[in-house]
Amino acid sequence: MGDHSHGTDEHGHEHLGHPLSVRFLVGILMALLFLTVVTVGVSYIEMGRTVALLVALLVAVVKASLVALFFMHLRWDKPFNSVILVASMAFLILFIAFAKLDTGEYMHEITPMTEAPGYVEQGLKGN
Amino acid sequence: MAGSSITTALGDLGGLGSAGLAWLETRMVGLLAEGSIWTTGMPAAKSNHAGPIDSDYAFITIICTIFFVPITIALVYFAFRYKKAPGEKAESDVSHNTPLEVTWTVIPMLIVVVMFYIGFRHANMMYAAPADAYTVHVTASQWSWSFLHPSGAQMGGDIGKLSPDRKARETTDPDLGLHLPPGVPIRLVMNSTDVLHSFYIPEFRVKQDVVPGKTSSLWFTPDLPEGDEPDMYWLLCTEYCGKDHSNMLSAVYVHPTMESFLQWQTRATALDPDNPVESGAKLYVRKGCATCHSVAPDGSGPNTGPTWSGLWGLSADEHQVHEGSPTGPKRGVAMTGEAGEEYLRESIRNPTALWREGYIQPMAAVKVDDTELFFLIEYIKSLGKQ
Amino acid sequence: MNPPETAAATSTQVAEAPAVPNHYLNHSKGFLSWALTLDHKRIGLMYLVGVLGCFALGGIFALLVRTELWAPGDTIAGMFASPGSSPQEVYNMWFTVHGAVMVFLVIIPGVPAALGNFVLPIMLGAKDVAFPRLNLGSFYLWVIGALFFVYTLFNGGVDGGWTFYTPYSASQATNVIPALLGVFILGFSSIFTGMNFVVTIHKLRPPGMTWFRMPLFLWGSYATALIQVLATPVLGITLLLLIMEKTLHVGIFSPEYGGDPVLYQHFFWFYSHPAVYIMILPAMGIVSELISVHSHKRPFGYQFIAYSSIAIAVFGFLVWGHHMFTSTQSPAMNAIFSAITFSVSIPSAIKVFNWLATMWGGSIRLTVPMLYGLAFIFLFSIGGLTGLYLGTLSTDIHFHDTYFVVAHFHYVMMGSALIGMFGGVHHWWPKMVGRHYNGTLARISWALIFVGFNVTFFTQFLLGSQGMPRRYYDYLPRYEIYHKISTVGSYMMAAGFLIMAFYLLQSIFGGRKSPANPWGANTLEWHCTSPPPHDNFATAPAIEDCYDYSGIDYDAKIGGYTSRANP
Amino acid sequence: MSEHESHGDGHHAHHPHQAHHWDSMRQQFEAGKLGMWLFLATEVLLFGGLFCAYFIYRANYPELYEYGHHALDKVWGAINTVVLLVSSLTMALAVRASQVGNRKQLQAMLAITFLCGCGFMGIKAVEYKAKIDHGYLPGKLFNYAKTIEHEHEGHAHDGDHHDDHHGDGVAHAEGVFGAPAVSVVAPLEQTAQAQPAAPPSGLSASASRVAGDHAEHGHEDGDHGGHDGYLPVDGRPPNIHIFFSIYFMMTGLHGIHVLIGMAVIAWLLVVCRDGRFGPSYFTPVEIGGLYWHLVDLIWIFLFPLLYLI
Repeated sequence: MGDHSHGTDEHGHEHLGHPLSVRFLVGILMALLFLTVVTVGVSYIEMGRTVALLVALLVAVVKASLVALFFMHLRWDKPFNSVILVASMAFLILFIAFAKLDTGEYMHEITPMTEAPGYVEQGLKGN
Repeated sequence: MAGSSITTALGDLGGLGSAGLAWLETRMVGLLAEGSIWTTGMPAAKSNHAGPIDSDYAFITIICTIFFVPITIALVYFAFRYKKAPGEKAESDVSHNTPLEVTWTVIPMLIVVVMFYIGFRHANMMYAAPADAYTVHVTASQWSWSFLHPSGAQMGGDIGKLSPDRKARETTDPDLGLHLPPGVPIRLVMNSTDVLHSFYIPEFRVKQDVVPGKTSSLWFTPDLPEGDEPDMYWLLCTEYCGKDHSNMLSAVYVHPTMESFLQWQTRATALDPDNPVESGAKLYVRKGCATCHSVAPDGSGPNTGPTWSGLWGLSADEHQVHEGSPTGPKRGVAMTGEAGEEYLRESIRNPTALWREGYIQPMAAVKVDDTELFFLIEYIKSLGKQ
Repeated sequence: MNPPETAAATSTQVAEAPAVPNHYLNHSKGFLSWALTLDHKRIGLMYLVGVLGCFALGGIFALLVRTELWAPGDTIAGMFASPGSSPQEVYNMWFTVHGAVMVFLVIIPGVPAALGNFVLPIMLGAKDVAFPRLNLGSFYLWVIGALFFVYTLFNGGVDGGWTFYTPYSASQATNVIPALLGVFILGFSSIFTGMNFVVTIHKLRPPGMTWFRMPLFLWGSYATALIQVLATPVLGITLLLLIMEKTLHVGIFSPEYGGDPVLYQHFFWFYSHPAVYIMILPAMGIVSELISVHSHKRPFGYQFIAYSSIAIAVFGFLVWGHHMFTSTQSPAMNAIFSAITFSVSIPSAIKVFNWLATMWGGSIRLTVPMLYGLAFIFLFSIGGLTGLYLGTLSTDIHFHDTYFVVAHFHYVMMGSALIGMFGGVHHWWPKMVGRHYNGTLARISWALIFVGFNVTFFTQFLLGSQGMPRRYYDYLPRYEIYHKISTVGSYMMAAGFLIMAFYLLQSIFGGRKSPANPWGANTLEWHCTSPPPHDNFATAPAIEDCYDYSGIDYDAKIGGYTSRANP
Repeated sequence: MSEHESHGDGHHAHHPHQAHHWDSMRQQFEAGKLGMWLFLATEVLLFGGLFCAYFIYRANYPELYEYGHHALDKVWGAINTVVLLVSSLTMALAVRASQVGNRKQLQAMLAITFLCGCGFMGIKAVEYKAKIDHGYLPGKLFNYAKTIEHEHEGHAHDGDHHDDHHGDGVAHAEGVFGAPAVSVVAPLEQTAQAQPAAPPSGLSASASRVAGDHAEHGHEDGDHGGHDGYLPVDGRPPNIHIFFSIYFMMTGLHGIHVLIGMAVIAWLLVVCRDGRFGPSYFTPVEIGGLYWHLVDLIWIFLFPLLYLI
């Protein structure tokens, strides 16, 4: 966790933040809006499920990183804050990947409850 | 399930390992064999899977002993050898010793690699059943087992009962339960009609969850019985499934000869058209009705479902039912004549359409052909109010 | 999160260099001074009281369960069955409540929230945790969560086992939803504690307290806190999904509506396996302290122990599938999870060896905390080694969901996590209340607990390998003898804990006053008075090597130790 | 690795907002931010469970999504995305204003952000209303009859039946984004015909059977209302209700977070009047901002995953 503090001036009333220029922030918004148009536009083009998913995710990731880096100041923050965000993402991906790997392996053999012997006759159980 | 790319890949990787392992096992064959002191604690080994699993058990037990005994000795010895009065300084101020620490990191690492591999290899043997296996379709529902054989013979489980002296659990009827032919691999294809259950026979070292909405399977080859009587084992449910989880047992029989198995099969399938009541009584146990419905005049026995004793002949006010669910609209159904029979037919084939007043446990529909249905209804009528 | 200006309130009551006997207990008086305190020590103490209370509650249910299992068939459950219910249902509620209370109300908050809150900031040399208000908040979340459990108890109990597997939990009619909400709230209590500790350790280390000068208990707590923050939210969403499944049939977990029950197990264990390390890691940290302090020798292989804590925390996220080897999980995932599981066993083994090496050549005092430390090493070795049987794919098929598993996790959760916690309680008790407990009684109770524990649970290994399934109200007579032995053991333990309750309470009123440093430790909490002053340290303490015992001398007059460095 | 906070300044007058256990405002500020980031991590993982459910069901039953997302209105979705992105900018500007100690601007920006939040929730309400009217609801609430009826009337309208879900609200939107609507119909009709031919993995055999005996006795006893969502009828994949369960749980949880964020902003608006925020102390604004941005961040993923593909 390589974060080291910036030191403090003797009166403790120093600038803590890192004010960004308005033009810069508006620029980021423009980029985000542009990417939104892109992702909506792309969704009208016919392409395979997987491709569509990947494209959408790619754009979303770019947008997300813009927000995180500049609106949320990660770009100028202590690295450990980014480490936390990345770590949470990493564990999430890991979770999804393992669960998917498993369900993917057996889903094909899942028979819905209605297949179970005597179930069809029984009809869908009410509650 | 088996033959997944990753599994096979690991298998190939293990090719080398298996050579070394074969060597290891030949060295340790005495120790790892069934019934050696290192398999103490395990139940009798009665199937083809028991050998490998017990030898893994023995191997791990040996390793654990090798680690545990010295640790304990060191613990006690140090505690007294270095016991000192308050204020005395420690004899040593060593803070670390990298070679030593690396050693006791690397050695366990190597050991667990071997351990993983043997477990992996033996578990893989248990996934795919041989092609020629004898397949039984097992249905688990709260809280009973039902076994459907290729011959069409269907049997409910035998949960047995505690002997009066509370010293043994006795089977109730030798024809009930899971009957297996000798000497052939058995494949069980399992479904659940309600919640998770798990199929477990300790002596066979097999366990597999039975998952609603999924078809799971397992296989094993039981050992041949020594005598000319069938060997009896208890099948246990090991996945918590509610109220009577601990009573979700069944007797399992391995027949000594094909003859005795076929004799059972004949008994299990035979129905006497000229004697519908008696045939209905047979179906009552085979189809598993006996696990929930009592037939004793005094109403003793299972009470999960309404008793059949005195059911036929009830008047509409005595026999109230709810439509659709235990809390649905209520009305009376007279258990007489055509209407009564119609009600019984519906309640067997589509049990959740009408719920008897005071009973909330849903019942799984029973697969019966029209003849069987006729026999069952005749049987119920025979139990009616005189 | 704790807007700092809110903390301004406390800065008014900051104690100017506190003079003994002004300490955190008598610093301010009245109910509110406790109910609204922002002092981590008071919050820790309140946690400790609550946790021990719940431990008693869970213990009572454990005894009921053991008594019921004295013989096959109905033993006592029948007496508790209301007209509507059957003995089985009563028994099922007992073990469900026992499991849920012990896991969610006792073990998980036990060491981090109770002992951690009290000790961590002082050990670190900080005045308080980073977010005192959040700390108080998470305590009240814990209380609310506990109230939900109490509600379910008085409202007919809850069924389904503490794992609440679907579809049973989604289909049955007991108080599952209140219980789940309780667990959900407890989860957030645990998350906030974890956040607090991570930030405290990052931001409140005084100059000189570098990462590798931190006492090992702090390393344990830090690893724990990371898990609490990263794993617990998944439990939260899992419970919400389950509640949705129950109320709306959303069809994620219930096959009846198109869902997948095994997916629930993935969701549940993704939290609940790391949760096992939430329970054990801080206990390991405590034991590292106990062994070093009471052997008056620096921990052997400090860095290995520190790193292994982090390693366990990280690997702990990758092994949840080993709870599902027979759940129809695919063979490929079984293999992967089994392999990673074995890799977790290594750092645990390292710790055991390091503790032994720490004792070697030390100056050992068999104090009560040390006895608990030794008990921990013994029991944890058994718990850890029996884990190998369960991590091995083939043998696990036989042992899964039998009493072997029950015995294994009791050796790890109770024999290790809780014994470690009680070791910590006995170690820091003089610091907390400023008085000593009766050593003789403490040793008797320790012996009863230690022997009773092994009688109870080692027997269950035999039961398990014989094939006795868990969560059974009734059982085959062939298991009866083991159950009888096990039940006897549980009564021995109960006796031990009763004695403990007695001498701990008695010590508060009649106990001999404790000096600042009764054990000859050198970590910072022993440098301030017993009990510590409200603000822990008048001035930022001088940070020295906290495992250097050369400067610590015994002073018979005060019956404790003094430090040459800061007298 | 190691990190030394500067403790040198124990002597100077403490800032009014500096708590007793901190040595400097910076230390306190950094700690607050670190704490917030840890909290955001937990939020990511909280939503993570839902994303996991989303991806697993998407991977194993894609037909649910193929069918389901046509019931959502990507126009409203896009508008909401823009609203949220703009609010993110204004929030960032609010933080900036507090950093440079410009109170007027701070208040203005917070107010705009708050209004954007209201707008977002308003549009969500419109969307939910349409779903409820047409019976596209989670789990047992899913109303077969309504949805089918709605879709048939949809087919009556030649082509543009997917934008038609929201009556006037979208009729106007349609005027703006009308063109694309037509092209969307093709895939829907495909799925409509394709379904029986290319059944969902493993499910259809039984499913159609159930549909069969549902047709027989399903309708006369009315108590099946809640369950029709499980049945494949008119080319609808079985268990279609799962898609709407996931949709409502994800957007619902997100909506709750938006409301919490708005509450935080409202609180900031109240307390910032005394001009307490300035270069040396603006932690609450910064932290509130981080939370709001995270809400935005999550929507950035929800929008394409639910509406577009």
